[in-house]
This record gives sequence, structure tokens and C-alpha cells, in this order.
Amino acid sequence: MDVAVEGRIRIPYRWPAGRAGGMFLSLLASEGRFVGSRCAPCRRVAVPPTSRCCRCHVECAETVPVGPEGTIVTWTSSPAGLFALIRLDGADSALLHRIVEASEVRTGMRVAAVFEKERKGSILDVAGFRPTGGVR
Amino acid sequence: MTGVSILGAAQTRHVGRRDDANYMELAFEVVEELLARTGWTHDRVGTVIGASSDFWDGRTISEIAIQDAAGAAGKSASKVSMDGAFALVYAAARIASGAFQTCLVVAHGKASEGNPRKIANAGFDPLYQRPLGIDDHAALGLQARAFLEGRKLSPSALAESAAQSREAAARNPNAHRRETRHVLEADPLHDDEIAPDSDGACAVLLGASTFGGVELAGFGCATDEHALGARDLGQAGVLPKAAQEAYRRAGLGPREIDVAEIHDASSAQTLLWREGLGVACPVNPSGGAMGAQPGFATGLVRVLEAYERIVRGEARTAIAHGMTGFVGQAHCVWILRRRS
Amino acid sequence: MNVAIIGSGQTNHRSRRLDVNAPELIDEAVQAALADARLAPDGIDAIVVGNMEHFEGIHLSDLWAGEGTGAVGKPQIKVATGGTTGSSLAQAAYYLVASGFYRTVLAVGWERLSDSEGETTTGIVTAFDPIYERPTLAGAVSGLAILACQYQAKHGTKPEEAALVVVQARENAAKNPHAHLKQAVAAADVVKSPLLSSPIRYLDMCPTSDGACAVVFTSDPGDRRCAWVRGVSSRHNHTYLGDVAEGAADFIHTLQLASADAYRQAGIRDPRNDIDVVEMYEPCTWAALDWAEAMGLCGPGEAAGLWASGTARIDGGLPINPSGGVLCANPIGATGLIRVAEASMQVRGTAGACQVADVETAVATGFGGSFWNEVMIVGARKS
Amino acid sequence: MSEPIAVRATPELTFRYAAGQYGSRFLEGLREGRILASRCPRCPRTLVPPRIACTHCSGRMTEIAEVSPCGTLLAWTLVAFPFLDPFTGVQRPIPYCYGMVKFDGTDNTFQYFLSEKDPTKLRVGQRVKAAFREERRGELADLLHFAPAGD
Repeated sequence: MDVAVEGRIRIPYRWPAGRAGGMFLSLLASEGRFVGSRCAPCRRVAVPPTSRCCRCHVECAETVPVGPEGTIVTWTSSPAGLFALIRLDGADSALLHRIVEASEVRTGMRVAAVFEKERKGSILDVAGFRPTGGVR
Repeated sequence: MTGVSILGAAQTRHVGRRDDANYMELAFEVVEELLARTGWTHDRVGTVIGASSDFWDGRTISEIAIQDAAGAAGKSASKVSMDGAFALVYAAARIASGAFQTCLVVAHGKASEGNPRKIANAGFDPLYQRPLGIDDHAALGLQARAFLEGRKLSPSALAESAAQSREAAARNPNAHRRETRHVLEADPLHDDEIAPDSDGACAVLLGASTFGGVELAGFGCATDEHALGARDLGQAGVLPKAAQEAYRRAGLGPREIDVAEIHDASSAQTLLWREGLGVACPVNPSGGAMGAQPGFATGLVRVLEAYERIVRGEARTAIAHGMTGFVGQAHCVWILRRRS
Repeated sequence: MNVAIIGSGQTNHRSRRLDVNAPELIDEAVQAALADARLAPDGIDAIVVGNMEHFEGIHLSDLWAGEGTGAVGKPQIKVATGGTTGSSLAQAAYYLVASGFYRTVLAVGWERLSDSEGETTTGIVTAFDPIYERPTLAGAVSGLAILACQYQAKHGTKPEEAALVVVQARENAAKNPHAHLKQAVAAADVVKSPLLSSPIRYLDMCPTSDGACAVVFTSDPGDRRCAWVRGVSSRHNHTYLGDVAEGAADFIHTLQLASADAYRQAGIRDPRNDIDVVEMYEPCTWAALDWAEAMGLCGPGEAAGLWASGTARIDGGLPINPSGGVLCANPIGATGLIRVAEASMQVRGTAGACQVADVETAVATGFGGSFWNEVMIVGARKS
Repeated sequence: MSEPIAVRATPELTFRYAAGQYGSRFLEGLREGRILASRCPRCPRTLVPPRIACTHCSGRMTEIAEVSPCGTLLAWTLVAFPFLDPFTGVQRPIPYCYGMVKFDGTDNTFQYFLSEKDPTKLRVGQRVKAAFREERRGELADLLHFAPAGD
């Protein structure tokens, strides 16, 4: 007979958001707005911001406001949820989030962030993105 | 040229659940078969490299489980915590450095012991993506849609590609047999267009080229940004870069490759990675990862399949591809060549 | 061997670095290593990176780390072997360069043990068999306690003698800007500190730290001040702890075997005299005693004398852990690489206040997994 | 200043660890109150718990044999510090004592709880015997501990 033993790994974790992430999440919580980081050499705006450009490996000194609206780049509906990659206005990279309050989803759809009333400095301070009716 | 060859290889049959074997037994199965096939013995194997995932195994330092099975106790050994194709780079380097004549590479994966979607969730950006509940299937869905729409293809392209993989896997006695349904799993991907969660292991014996065997002509690796959204998921990302390095090292071009074995976690990836490698040859006659996906052994199984095709005389040159990261954030490309 | 270390960088290791995320922490060490090696990021051809995923609870941490390691667009291989992760990274970087596959390879090890809020033992328990060993094991602490129990039974060494290892480590750490624990302790403090797992007490054991380390290996050092790799060895061990303990028929003293192999490569015949400084991976005081003997630095049962006599001091006859060692800083995935970095700094003459005079040959060790060990020897001369 | 922003999570990963062919036999043996070992007739080696790979030759261990529940204590420790048990997510009860015991007729040691909680009363070479619980279910906990043996 094949015996199996039930086991578990349960450990509490705390992951600091760091310099760039701390700024991003605190602005999300306190002002309900999004920012990205711009790399001076490649001009690319990354959202969420990074302290160092992943491509050029130089420090990102410039913070730029982005969003709060954006365009759906691609999306999926799966047992885990309805997700989309959203290019916020002014950003070069796309932000992953959930799509809410939508009867249908299409690539190119314009969406806007739906903020939670009580925010505490988490990506979940945004309940999701809802379609605004526009298409790009 | 790497100066290193494959002297032998073995894999398990890949299945959905191996309740009858723990990790030591799974690894033992392939090592015992490899030694029996090649006539090599543990005392002639110089060094051992494992490839396994501490998260999928539910075990920190997951290679501890296979030390005795791989004959690693008392030897110089190490572990690559990535797909086995990357472990092969380290193994080949140990031989090419002149420090060792032979290296046994053992990769294993058992999806059945844990909860694959929950474990996959732990592999996404912990600050911004993991809290949303994303998993590997959803990420593959995002990628498949970006791929289809970027090329103005209809979803039937995914179904056709999956059907081809299924036919090939049906001819492969080691492929994972499973019930699939053509129902949407991660739109636009259907259940049967996503690679299975499999249990299995693979072992490859490398040796200095003076031992003969099938030549490891070249390899290339490249890493991409981790975050979903950092790049256009519908494009092959850094795969062409890894492939170029492999072609350069091998002194071969994509048109000179006879067969390719690629790590495709979805039927969109079968098409996308083929494009990224730039090959026009038959792809995944084994069924590929779409036929069996035993964790970090998946890419090493691709190497084994490429190797066996050359040994059987069905190909003179072959590409084997492995990846780490569910949408291909790190790629490793190997080129194998029959000795003239 | 034609591989040299041309630079290294470390964070200032602390119990908690809540101001940075993992990539930013790694970045501090990587930038320091690049500056030390006088290299721009494009001077790195490949990266080896490592940490232990369950300590932070982050799977595929190598990919997340990319922002800090500079891996994007480059080959990056993740090596993770438990406590030895850092020494395994050094070895992987060495082989990748020695093979001719890459000219210059950056090894990056890191850990943020504060991410699990000090519950490192919980993660380490999961390294061992889920059915037979996890119910009894209390991580590295109790695993090493078994070794300490046997050492004590064999040699009759007293706790206050073993305590001298950490007394000296703290003295050295006070001179090292990167060290985590620098407060002086006396042997009397050690033997009165809370019992963790007999005979190991709180001050006998290494801390849990947040930190990162990066080391540059190359086959083309140019005119840079470098430490040449002279010996590389590793010996692994069995799957079950019951086979690893002394008294089992197939007991392997992995450090003894790995040191002997590395000494042979480096031409070391008399380790006590041919080695100028040792950076040993000593996770607890008792282990340092057993391992000094395994490395042939003294005879059986004589190790406590190395510390009692002052031989192991920075200005002694055979300095051991002038950096303060693992007892004073332990960001696990970096810890073994820090030993290699410190050994190379001793050879390159860049160890500051911890510098030992006239170092020709330095030995770094790594300990981890099911009691396996790794050794790297670096020297001022190529051969 | 307040603590910098961080994401907190307590992922709970559940696993069904296979005992394997040899381990399943061992756990079945415990149910019957027996200690089973695997044997490699070539080396020769007799090892507890039974497993497929011999620690000496790495070859297949081909026999399963019952060994004596009596053995010799080679090392021990009293665990006295608090830590979270990964299986439960809460602190493991302390203090407890475990040791490495060489069962008579075997070639390795087995790690398990000791009934004696005072380490000063333990010595290397001490004789001990495995005690089983009354109602056994084919799991490791069927083994209560090693208790001092008179012989």
C-alpha cells in the first residue's frame, strides 16, 4: 500500500516594499495616484517604479505621474480571476490588475482605477480597473 | 564547441501522480536505468548536479532527498534551482574546466504532492502581482491573447497546435496520459492547450568529448524582466538572444537544425518559442512539455528527447530548450550534434 | 587554474533592513563589487545568484532579484544549496569562468531572514525528511547540537572553552563595518546565556541577518589587484541525518575530505603553516572546534587551544575569521560567499582593520545541507 | 517614524508527501509494533528507516528485515528554544529531548524522541528501547520514544 503523509509549510512573511515600492504604495494610499520611474538613458517609464532600470542597470532618479486611466494590453479570465495588463497613460510597461464592473472585456478598452475607501499601502488599495466606455 | 558530450540519459514515465515513489525513489529509478544502459558505475562518475524546486517539493534544500540515490554522498555536488536545462550548463562547465571527466545531472519534479496553482502564485512579483491571486494558468492566458492578437490569429491556431502536440505525445510511451477537455481554462487558452502538471524525473550523464557520445555543440542563456507587463508577452522576449548565443557557440545556423524540442507550457508557447528559435524543422516530436511537464525536469527531458533522436539516427543536429518563469522569463537553449 | 577574484561588495549586515526590498538590498552589494572591480555592468558576462526560497517565502526569487543583480538580457543561473549557497555560488562562478564559457562572472548571494520575522528555524526544519525527521528536528540549532554533544563527549571540552570562539569573533567583528553583531561578550556571558538546544546556548549560535554579497570572478584581471583561485572542492553527504551522524557506518567527514582535496590542488602540505588566514563557516562555537581539527589546523581535541592561546587572533599565528565570521553576521544565502569575499580581501590587502599581515594564502569554507562542506582557497600567486 | 511599507502574507502550502515503497513498509511495520530496516547484501548494510539507496554503494537495497527495538544512544539534545512548527504554524511544545540511536544489528542511527528530559542523565553508549503506543495507526507517532533499557 502506498502511504502519503499530510504536511504543511506555514510561515508568516513580511516583504518590505523598499524605496521605489514604498513611494509607489504610499502615494497610492495617501493620494490615490500612480507614479512610475523614468530611466534617463532609455527614457522608459516603468510602473510600478524601480530603483534601478532593469534594462540599462542605471539608477532611476526621475519619478513621473501616470494614469489613473489606461488601456488594456491583454487580458484573461481564469479560475484565479479576471486579470488584465493595463498600460497606464504615460507609462511604457503595463500594470497587472483585476478588471471589475465589466460586462465585457476587450484589448484596447480604456479603463480607470477603482480605489478602495480605506487604503493602507497595498496594490489591493485598488479594487480593480473598470471600463470607462472608451477604446483606443 | 563545449568539449562536452552526452554519454547517456534516462527518464521516468511521466504521470499525474506517483503515490508509489518518494523523491529518492523517483531519482533512483532514472539513475539506475541510466547506469544500466550506459554500463557506467557510480565510482566512475566524478560529480553530480541536481535540479529541483524547493517550493514544488515542499522542502528547503530539496536536493538532500536525492543525495544517496544520485551517488552524491562523498562527492563534489551542487544544485541548480532552475529548470534542468540550466543545470546542464553548470554540469558542462564542471567538465570543460578540466576538474571532472564526468557529471551526472538529475532533475525531478512532483506536481502531485502540492497545490500547483498556489505554488505558482508564489513565483510572481510579491509586492504587486502575487497579492492579486495571479497564477501560472492566468499568466499563460495573458500571454496567449497577446500572441494571438499581436499576429491577428484566430484562437483555432491554439487548438491546432495543441492537437499536433497531442498526436505526438500519443506516440511517446513516456508522455503523461490524461483526460483533457476543450473547455476554457484561462481565456483564450482551453484546458487542453495548457501543459499538464506531471510527476517525473530525468537523468543525463555528461562526459568529456574523449568519451564519445553526442556532442553538446553550444548553448545560450538569457534572462528577462520578471514582472508581467514589463515586456510584450506576445513576443519571444530574450529567447532569440539565448538562441543566437547557442548558434554562435555551435557554429551552426537555425536552418541547419534537424529537430527541436522546446519547453512549451501552452500551445501558444509552442508557436512563440519556435519563432524565437528561428527554426523551420519539426518541433516537439515527443509531444514537448505539452505532453508532460514534470517541474524542473521538463527542460532536461527536452535535452534527453533531442539526444535520443540523434542516437537513433533520426537527426544529425537538434535543439533542446528549457525555461524558468511561467511565461519564459529565463531561457536556456542547447544545440546537440552527432559526431562525424 | 586561471581564475581570479577582482572585486567584492557587501551590505552592512543587520538584523532587519526594512528600508529596502530584496532587489534594492542586492543592488547595494552588486554596486560595491562592480566599483571594487572597476567594472561597468556590461563588463559582466553572466551571473550566478542564490538564496533559499522558503526563508523569504518567494518562489523564483532569482527572477525577482534581476533588478538588483543586473541579470536582464544576460545569462543567470540560480544555485541554492542551503547554508552552502554562498560557497556554492563561488564554486559555480569559478567553474563557469574556468570552463571558458564566460570571461567574467558575478556571484551574488543574499538573504532577508527578517522577512520571516526570525522564524528561520521553521524554514530549516523543512530541509529534512517530512516523515521521519521534521517531528524532532529544531533546525540547524539542534542538528549542530548533536555534533556538539558528540564533540564534547569525545574530548571533554568545557562550554567556557568553546565560548572563546565567539568572544574572539565579536572582538574581530567590532573592526568590520559589514558585521552585524559587534558587542563584546565574555565567556561567562556565553555560558549563562539562554539554552537553545543542549549544549548550544544563545551566544554559541550565529544570528539571523539581512544582507547580500557579490564577488567578481574573471579569467582576465588585467592590471587589477586580484586573488587567484588555487583550490576548489566540495563533498556532499547522505539524505538522512541518521546516516550523517558520527557512529553511522557510512559517516563522512565532508570538511576533512573537501579540505584535503583543496589543499592538494593548492599545494598545501602543512595546513598549519602553509595557510595564512582562514575564513571558516562556523555556525556555532562547537562546530568551529570540530572543523578546525577536520581542516588539519591542529590535532584532535586541541582546537580550543587555538582560541585560548591567541593563535586564532588577527595578529596570531593562524588567524581564524578576522571578519568576525558567521557568528557575527549570517544572511544565509550570502554567508558562504562572504567567507570567499573576506578571504579574497585578505589576499588583495583590502580588509581594512581586519587585515592580517602578509597574506599569501587564504582558505574559505562553507557548511550546509545535510552536513556537507565546501572549500575554496585563494592566493596572491597564480600557481 | 512609522515602519516602512511592507506586504504581509502567511501562505499556507499543503503537501501530500509520499512515503514511497520502502517508507510505506516501515510505517506498516510500526503499526504492528515492529522496526523494519532495508538491507544491502553486497556491502553489507542494514539501515533504518528502510530506503531504496544504500549509503555505501548507492545501489538498490533489496531486502526488508525486522530489527531489534533495542539500541545504543550515540548523541542527544534537549531542545529548549521556541520556534514555529512548519506543520502547524504555531509554536512547537518545548522542552523536548531527542537522540540518535543505533538499533542493534543496524549500520546507521535513527533520530527520535527520548523519554528522559534531563540531558545530564544521558550518556554515550547508553542502552535504550523503542516504546510503541497502544493504539497504532501506521504512522511515525506510533513510536512514542526511546526509553532507558535495563540490559
